[in-house]
Amino acid sequence: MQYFNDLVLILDSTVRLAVPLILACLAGLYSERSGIVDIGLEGKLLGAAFAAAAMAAVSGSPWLGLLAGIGVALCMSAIHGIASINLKGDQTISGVALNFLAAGLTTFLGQSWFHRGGFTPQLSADQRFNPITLPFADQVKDVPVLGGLYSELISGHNILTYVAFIAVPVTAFVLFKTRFGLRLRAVGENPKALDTAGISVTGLRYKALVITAVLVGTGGTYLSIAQSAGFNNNMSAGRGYIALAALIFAKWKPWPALLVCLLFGFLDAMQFRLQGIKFPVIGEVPVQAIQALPYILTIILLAGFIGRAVAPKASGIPYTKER
Amino acid sequence: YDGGGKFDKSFNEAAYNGAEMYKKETGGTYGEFEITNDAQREQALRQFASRGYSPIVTPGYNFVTALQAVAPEFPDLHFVILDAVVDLPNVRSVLFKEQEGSYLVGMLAAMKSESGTIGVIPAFNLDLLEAFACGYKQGAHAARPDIKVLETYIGSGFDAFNDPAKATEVAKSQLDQGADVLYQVAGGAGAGVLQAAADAGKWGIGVDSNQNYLHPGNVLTSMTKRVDVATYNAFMDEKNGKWTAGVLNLGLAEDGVGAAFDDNNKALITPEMTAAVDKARADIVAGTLKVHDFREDKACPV
Amino acid sequence: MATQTSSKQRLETAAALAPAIELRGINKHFGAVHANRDIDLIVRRGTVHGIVGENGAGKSTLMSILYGFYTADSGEILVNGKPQTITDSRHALALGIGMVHQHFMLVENFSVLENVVLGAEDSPLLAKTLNHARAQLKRLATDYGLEVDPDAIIEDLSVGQQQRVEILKALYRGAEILILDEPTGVLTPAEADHLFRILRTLRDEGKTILLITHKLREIMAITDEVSVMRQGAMVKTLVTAETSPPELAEAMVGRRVLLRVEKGPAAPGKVMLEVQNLVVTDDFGIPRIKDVSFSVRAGEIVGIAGVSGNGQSELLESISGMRDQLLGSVMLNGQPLSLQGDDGAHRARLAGLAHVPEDRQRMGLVTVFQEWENSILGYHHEYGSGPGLDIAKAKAEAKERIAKFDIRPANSDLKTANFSGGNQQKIVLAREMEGNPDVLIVGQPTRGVDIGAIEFIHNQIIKMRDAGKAILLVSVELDEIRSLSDRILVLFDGHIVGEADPATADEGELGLLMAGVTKDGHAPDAGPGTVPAHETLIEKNLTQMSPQDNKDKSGLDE
Amino acid sequence: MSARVPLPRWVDVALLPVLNVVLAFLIGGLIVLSVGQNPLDAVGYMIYGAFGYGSGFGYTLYYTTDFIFAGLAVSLAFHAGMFNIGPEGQAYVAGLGVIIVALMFNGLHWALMFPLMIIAGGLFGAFWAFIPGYLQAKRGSHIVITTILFNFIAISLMGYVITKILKPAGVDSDESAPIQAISRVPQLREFLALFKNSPVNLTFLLAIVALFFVYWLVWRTKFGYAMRTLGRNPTAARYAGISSSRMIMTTMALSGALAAMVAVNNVGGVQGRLILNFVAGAGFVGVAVAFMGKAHPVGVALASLLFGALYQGGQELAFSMPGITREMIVTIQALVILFTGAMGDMLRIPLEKLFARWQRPAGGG
Ligand SMILES: Nc1ncnc2c1ncn2[C@@H]1O[C@H](COP(=O)(O)OP(=O)(O)OP(=O)(O)O)[C@@H](O)[C@H]1O
Ligand SMILES: Nc1ncnc2c1ncn2[C@@H]1O[C@H](COP(=O)(O)OP(=O)(O)OP(=O)(O)O)[C@@H](O)[C@H]1O
Ligand SMILES: [Mg+2]
Ligand SMILES: [Mg+2]
Repeated sequence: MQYFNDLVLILDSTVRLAVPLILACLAGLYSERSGIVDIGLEGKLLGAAFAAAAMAAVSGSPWLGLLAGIGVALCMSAIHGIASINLKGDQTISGVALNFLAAGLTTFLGQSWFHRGGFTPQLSADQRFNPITLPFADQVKDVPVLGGLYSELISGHNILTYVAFIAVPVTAFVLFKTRFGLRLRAVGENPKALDTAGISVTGLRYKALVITAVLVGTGGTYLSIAQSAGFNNNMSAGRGYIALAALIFAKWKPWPALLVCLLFGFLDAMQFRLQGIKFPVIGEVPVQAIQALPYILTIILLAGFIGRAVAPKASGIPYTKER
Repeated sequence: YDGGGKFDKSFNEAAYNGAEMYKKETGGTYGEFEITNDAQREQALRQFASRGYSPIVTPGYNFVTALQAVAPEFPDLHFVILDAVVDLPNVRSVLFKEQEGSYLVGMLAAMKSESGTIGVIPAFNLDLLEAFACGYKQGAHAARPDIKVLETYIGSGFDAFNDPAKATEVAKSQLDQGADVLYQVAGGAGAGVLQAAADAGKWGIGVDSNQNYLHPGNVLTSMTKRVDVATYNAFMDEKNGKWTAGVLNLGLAEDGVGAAFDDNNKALITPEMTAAVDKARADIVAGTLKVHDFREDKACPV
Repeated sequence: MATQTSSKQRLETAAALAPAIELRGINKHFGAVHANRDIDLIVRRGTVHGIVGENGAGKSTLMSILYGFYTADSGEILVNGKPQTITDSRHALALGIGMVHQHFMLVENFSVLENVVLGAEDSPLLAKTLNHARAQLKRLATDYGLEVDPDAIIEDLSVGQQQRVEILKALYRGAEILILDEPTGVLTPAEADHLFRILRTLRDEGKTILLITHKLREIMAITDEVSVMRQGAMVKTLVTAETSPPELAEAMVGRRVLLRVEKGPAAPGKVMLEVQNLVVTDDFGIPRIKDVSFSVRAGEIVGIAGVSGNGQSELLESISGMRDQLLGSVMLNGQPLSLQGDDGAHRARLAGLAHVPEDRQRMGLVTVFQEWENSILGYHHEYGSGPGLDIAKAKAEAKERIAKFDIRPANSDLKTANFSGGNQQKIVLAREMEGNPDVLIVGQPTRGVDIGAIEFIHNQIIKMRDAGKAILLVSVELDEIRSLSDRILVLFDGHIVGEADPATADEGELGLLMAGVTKDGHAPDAGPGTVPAHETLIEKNLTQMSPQDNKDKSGLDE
Repeated sequence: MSARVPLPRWVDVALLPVLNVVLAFLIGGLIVLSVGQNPLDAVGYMIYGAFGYGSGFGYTLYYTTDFIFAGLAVSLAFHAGMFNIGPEGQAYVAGLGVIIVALMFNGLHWALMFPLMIIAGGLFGAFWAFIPGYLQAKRGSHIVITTILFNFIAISLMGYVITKILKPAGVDSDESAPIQAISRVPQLREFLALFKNSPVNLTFLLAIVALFFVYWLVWRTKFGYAMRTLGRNPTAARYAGISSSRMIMTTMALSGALAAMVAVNNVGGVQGRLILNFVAGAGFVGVAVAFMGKAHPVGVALASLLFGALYQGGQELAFSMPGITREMIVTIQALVILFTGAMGDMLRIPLEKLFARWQRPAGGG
């Protein structure tokens, strides 16, 4: 029972840690399916996190914060779009640039606005997204197993968490069951086929970028005003890259993406517990080793399990009408 | 200021506050600079020196090498280094006995704890931070031998000072493991720890500056490390021509460290807690109670 | 023949109606290139109208304008008599204009059904659209003999079938006017005949067809009228029945061209290339070459005929060391050749084997390189001792070759992408031939190359043979195979199903072999095949095997 | 086959990049304005700080050294068709190699030590880049992702090695034991008074050599030819019998070795000991530099100098205009990458129109 509770708690923090990954990963899924590589996810997370925190701090409303977060992500997507869709520039470079831009501007503006070295003011409870207890959570708390699962694991997360988890089935449906999804997949594979069918490739790719922005913007918002209470420098801490890696394992599919992100979340959650524990044989493992574990595992998975992942054929290639 | 950045919510910021305090009281001015990479330490020092700034306060032992190089070049200027010793005629080295302050907050934590489990959360495993943690543990065990102290690092490098999201997660995991008082030794990221503790209706302990105000009622106390005072004094002494070189070792006796009590946490502290802490402080000051310093032998008795 | 009279009738009746399409003074520039200049064109309703012209004559451009893929700089377009400004493909489709592009516009990993509906979905949710389309396809299949499995994935289909999907796409969108850009470029005559029969049915249904091709035989076989383009301008429009291949060829090139290759008898020497029990799989691990054995002697050209997609690519790539072989051996000049590993091609070349790849752009050239850089591709290690690259030597040799092979423009520093298709092919050819190899493997040497260049390339290949080289020629152009080869091997579904002597064998016989129908008259396991035609040039040869019809059908859409 | 009239080469390689950089700075200026600072003063301070006085210039060159190596590392991999985002980590790990030999033979004269450091550092850096190369070649793992992850792993690894293994007893700060003066890479100031107090050292000359070496390697050797073939058209490379797996692994190793020289510059030349996070982002700047310089040595050299000036000038700026923090530099850096890299063609179309107008008569439609 004790172990069971521990497990539930670990899973609980797994969920919390996985949320930004899931949102970023799905965001990446839309843009890459449409043929646009988005290394810039990291920067968008960061930018959104900053905007959300700043707005929430000023306006006092987390919802306005969310809007601001999404807004900034949209602007960054727009830049990415202009660079890679209209100007046919290199998408990877554009993404890298956006990451630098976010890293620099967030701190720079934060400093000149709040004079706290890029930190935004601490947010009070009502400026943040707080856990919401689902109906009956407390009542069933004591029902063995299921009760615990429900009240701890399912209930008691903030709204954005639920958004993230709902986004997965929605994405799966959009991608495989709708006209938009069909075209999205097509434009990532062979844009010319769409163009000759009289559908605007540019338009479609921009739509994809918008969805990307909304999702990743939400992810960033989660970081700064749901998971923690305020923004601080580089708080995205590589999550955008991890999300991309996750996307590759997941072979650009929604459900696998969810699983992979949860796996990463789990690894992260575990490492806090593993610290300081003396293992049999090996003795105490240096914390650095434990902290590098997720990355190392990512690589092993990349190399071993999935081997060559076939990306959408046209991803990374700007579409030019003149052949 | 050091890599952590001027506004790291603790160490560097405290220095800054000290300087500001001086500015306000005396109307004197001062220059400042945040270094971005190691090569700039020496450079910045030299720039200040060549413009005749004095004293020049360098927070953090990372400046040792730079200072050793630059100080001799400007024998008639005064330098101050915090947290480290540079043995030069024109350098004042200011050390703090973090273990002593941590010892007191450790006691408070242990006495406050209802679950019998408390936690300490350093940014990453840095000797300096270990010193905090170690003092904390000693104090806790002294106050309550059966106490269980969890210790979890947030990250593995300086960027850990800037990841409150992760800090929150670490705090949550300690809370999940039953800890109900959390001592953060993580600069900027610490905010996340205090936040988590407050959200959970448990208690956090601030560090370096007095952070009790952050979540009144949920910050048990703060282990204050009066970098600001040290900085302030340096400036004042210079102004009043009372400058002295050599090593200052600031502990409880010198009020260089301590546990912060104010209106924000009055309600949390019971008389017997106060009593116990006062006694311990007295013993330490008197030297009858010796708090072990992790840095001496890289080990902690408890 | 019978067709001609009917053709005349059609033209007469059509003359009465407003033309399906009329172009007036169309101009199109691509920067400096004047791709179309003052084009006037009238296409009569219910007829098949052919368009011929050299590479770069402007055919595709003109069609793309008509289809709204490009917009003309000036000029007007009338559809069914009404002036129209066709802004984009969608608009063209709305006007009933459908196009089958030179390079297919299909999503490889989608099903036939998905490809057909793409862009023409009639509701935001797919399910409904797909069911509707499925029914439609059934109808079209029965009406026009356009059988394709709606759930098949495109990349599993033979080229011929993919093309049918393209036509289905157009028809599904209710196209009344159908444009086909070099549709037979990748088909064998047999497959082409099937296509043509479909086109005829469409025409008889009153649809109008615009057919672009380099093959005069096809023009003669199916069109009612034919227009000739040269250097962006419209030279003339002729009634097919009243013209002849030589006349057209001359109009295209502006000079007389030999349509036949002059070559003396072969003097085969010792066996230079010997392939034994070769088994090769494609990228997805599916066997494409299944136990193939043959040999090529010095001083002879062995032609491999076959419908594309029967393993030609894998055969070429494995022998030239680009693709690992599963089983079997390749002997060169008596020495076994080890080709495994991603540098197999290097070892092959060292052993004296040169390779003209079937896809010059994708394999044979680095188009962003300067010409001289491409003229050492694969041989760069021969330029300079030590690590340094002897650029001077490379450029010098490049210049020689440019002169010798009449490559235009004669500038070895020019970016290769700026050379025309024919000249790019010459660059590759020059490189591979000048390396003085013992064995030369040639794939699709004249694909997409115009008549003038074809003549030159063919002569070069003959020269090599007469110089005593062993040459393996793989081509889907049956004419080419027949006119060049000294021996013909027919490849079907990864097997060599027969050998023929070009002197005696006629197209019908070969056509059958290529369809997998061996002399004793049974088709091996299913593979891309074809249905024999009726009214074509090869009609007479086919009549005696009409009982095969249904069997071949079965082999049609596996 | 783009039919647009191609620009004259000098415009392509010189004018366009310059215009783009100017554009980047204009935007940067606007941002500075937006926080109520005077961009002109800012630029003034920057230029003075970067070139105005000896030690300032020395610092500029010191940064330039780092960026040239990192930039060349990215460029080299890029010519073989790979995007190596890992110089940061490769340089960091290389620091280990440098310090190991340095401490092993501590006290050895620098003339002998310098090459040793180059070799040892190079090997470590090469190794750290080789693994992603190997994974790409043999397992098809996306090199962008793997190199990024290797940066993270490097941080943990080095963090452990430095704090737990190399750190001598009795030292508070997290750093290795120091290298004796005699063994350190000599500072240029020892030869040129001009550079007094600045950390620029012999490694700078090594960087110059590296520039020529890379140009020679890429455009003048068989290996370079094979590399560019692979980069431009992998299928053609296979056709030409160029072993892509071998090329990828070798190129990545070389790339890592180049990045490693950043460690020689810092550990061997400046700090004289191994400290936490000594690379301080130079590896990432390399990415910017490489794209600005069109992966061409000449371009890389110019871009590195620009960024070197940005860094040193920025330090001066932050020093003299407290209102502007160090992040402003990162921002400008980002803008530069954006405009010269991703949006590099924004000005191309108008320019082409301009030149087309001249050429119409000549080109003859
Ligand atoms: N998108 C484009 N951009 C630049 N130039 C082009 C483009 N498309 C065609 N051209 C040029 O316009 C001319 C006509 O090209 P087009 O493809 O129409 O010729 P074609 O008759 O179809 O040749 P082929 O028989 O090889 O298909 C050629 O010189 C070609 O280089
Ligand atoms: N990005 C750049 N920035 C500045 N100058 C450049 C740049 N790229 C090229 N150059 C100049 O152009 C010259 C030739 O460059 P490069 O070698 O790329 O052209 P190339 O045609 O490939 O040369 P080669 O034919 O020798 O390979 C270089 O020596 C350099 O002076
Ligand atoms: Mg064409
Ligand atoms: Mg070149």
